[in-house]
Amino acid sequence: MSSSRLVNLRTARQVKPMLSLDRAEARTRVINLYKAWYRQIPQIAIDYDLPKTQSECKKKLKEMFMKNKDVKDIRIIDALVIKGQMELKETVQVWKQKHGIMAFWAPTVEPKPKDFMGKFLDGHN
Amino acid sequence: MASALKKTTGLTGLKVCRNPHQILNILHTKILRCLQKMPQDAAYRKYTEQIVLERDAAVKAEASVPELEKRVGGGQAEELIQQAEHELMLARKMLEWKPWEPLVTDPPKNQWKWPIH
Amino acid sequence: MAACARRLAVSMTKYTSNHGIFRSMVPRAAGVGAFRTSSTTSQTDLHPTIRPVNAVERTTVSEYGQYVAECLPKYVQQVQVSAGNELEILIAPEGVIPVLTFLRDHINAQYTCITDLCGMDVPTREYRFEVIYNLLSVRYNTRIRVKTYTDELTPLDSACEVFQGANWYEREVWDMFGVYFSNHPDLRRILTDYGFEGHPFRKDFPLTGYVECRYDDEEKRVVMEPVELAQEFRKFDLSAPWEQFPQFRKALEKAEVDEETQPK
Amino acid sequence: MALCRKILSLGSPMRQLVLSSERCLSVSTTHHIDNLNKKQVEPKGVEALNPVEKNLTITVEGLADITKLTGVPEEHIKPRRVLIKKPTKNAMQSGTNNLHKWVMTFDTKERWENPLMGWASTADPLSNLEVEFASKEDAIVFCEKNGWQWAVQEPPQKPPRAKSYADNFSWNKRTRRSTK
Repeated sequence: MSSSRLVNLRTARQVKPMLSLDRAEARTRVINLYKAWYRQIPQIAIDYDLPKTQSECKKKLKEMFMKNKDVKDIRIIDALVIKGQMELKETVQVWKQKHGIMAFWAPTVEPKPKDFMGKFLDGHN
Repeated sequence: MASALKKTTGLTGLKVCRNPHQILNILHTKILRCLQKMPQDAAYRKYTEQIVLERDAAVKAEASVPELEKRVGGGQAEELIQQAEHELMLARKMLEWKPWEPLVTDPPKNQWKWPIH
Repeated sequence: MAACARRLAVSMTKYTSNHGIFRSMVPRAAGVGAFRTSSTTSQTDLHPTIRPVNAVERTTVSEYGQYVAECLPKYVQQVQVSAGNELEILIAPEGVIPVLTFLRDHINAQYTCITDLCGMDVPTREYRFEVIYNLLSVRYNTRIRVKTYTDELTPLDSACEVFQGANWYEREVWDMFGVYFSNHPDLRRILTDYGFEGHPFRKDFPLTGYVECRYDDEEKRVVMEPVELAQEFRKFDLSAPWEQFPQFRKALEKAEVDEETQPK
Repeated sequence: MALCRKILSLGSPMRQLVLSSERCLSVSTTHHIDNLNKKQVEPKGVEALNPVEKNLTITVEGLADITKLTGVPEEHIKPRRVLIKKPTKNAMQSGTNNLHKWVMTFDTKERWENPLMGWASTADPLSNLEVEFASKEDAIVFCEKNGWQWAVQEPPQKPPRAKSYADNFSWNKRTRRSTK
């Protein structure tokens, strides 16, 4: 019964859009958001007194966007844009604090060792 | 007499109305005119017409405001005006929404089932 | 008193009695008193802990539900009475604005106050979130509950244009469940911290969350790290093996007023 | 860029002043894209179009993969495996009303002994998570869209055991006990 549900969910279907009606529009939104973030970077760096250079910030920005480069569904792109927009507003209005911005870099989080020897020395598997 | 002496409705933001009969009459006519555009068998039209006609009859029959308020039983005359205004706005929106049409979406299976199993 | 209650009951059987159905329900203190006395005398003390069902109120409420369903057959999917006397209107997601506007503006409804708006997550359903609107009619001293459904990606119309008070409630639902409300004037987080990711009231969100904060001496600021529990939570199976409310289940089955919205 | 560098080099009161004017500017730039409902394709000059109001629909294909939206960190999506099963019955004479559902649990991850107190520590927030479903298919759909690998464990099917009181006295059924 519901395995047909899975099949139904895989086939093409009509849904309510979140914001954009086609991929081109969704793409425009993404690019606009990227530009808005990009323009704000100098200001953010001053506001939060970030110990990062602007090129590092820009690199991080690009990285954050490229994380989602494989998203195809228009609605998911829109949802991500909405969340990114909200985050931008929080950042620009200085509602966030410094640690909220620095969390993007997470300097204190040590990457988990991947090879056998590293894991062995780390004491965890 | 009583209405002439009325200083306040006792409700914030609601001013005393000097000629409620006249205003109510206009509003009721407008509502009825709006309802005319709906299909005959629409339940919303039927019920609203009934309510409005009743109120309209009360407005025509009772010359004094307290009597009118007592007969309609929907609060003070000013509140009756407010209600009629809201109803008018609603009726106009209803023309756009056409809620008398058949159900727009059926719920998915088990959508309203509770508990889930 | 009892006679008064009976007379009220009779007048309630018609939708459009003199002043609309809800007029007869709670207009005077005497009427309310009559309800109470009749219900307590009719109830024997066999099950003192079970809340007595007020039959008169119940019929009134379900009839009013039918009235709403009749007026808005396009949007109302189902009408049910829960917990004895609480009216619930289950609507299609397209009908949020029309139904709420109808309930606010119609003379026989006048639910002018939104007491609450909340969400509910049931992951097993196709549309996993329920959004629930609780309304209060000050004029008739009655309450009504409107429910609709959505999922993570389907936007729901914001009720802000109908009820200003829905603004923060919708932000809360957005924040806690991740339901997106389109046309909301100011949709942003309200309870979680800035930079927080995820929606904590979802059933698949862990109790601990995914990150923890601490002050780092070297960085001289707060840092966020993946959560690490010095002592893992114990796993309790809190589900009761016995059926708790068989009465409730039976009542629900009986109470469901399946609305035939159109003659087929 | 140049402006910023200049600001940084200024003395502190001056910097405050410039910053405050800059603040207005920056907010207005966000405001520019604040209204998401506006259609953002510039050249056509299309006026604001609200798809939700116009009841428009779009076509999507494939299962919506919401992993990017849920806020679940990556280390808890790809490598995690989910077991979908029915709860086990309590071996005592308990009721069975809690067995009609399917639950989803995550695979066990590493635990270690806390060096100070000897507690069982873990870095897995999902170890205690259980989500209930009405059917296993629903659970599968849920896992699919959340990007978790899943496995279903069917409840064991025990053949019904024929029981008869008379068998206790049968001469060929091996039910007689001689050790009384």
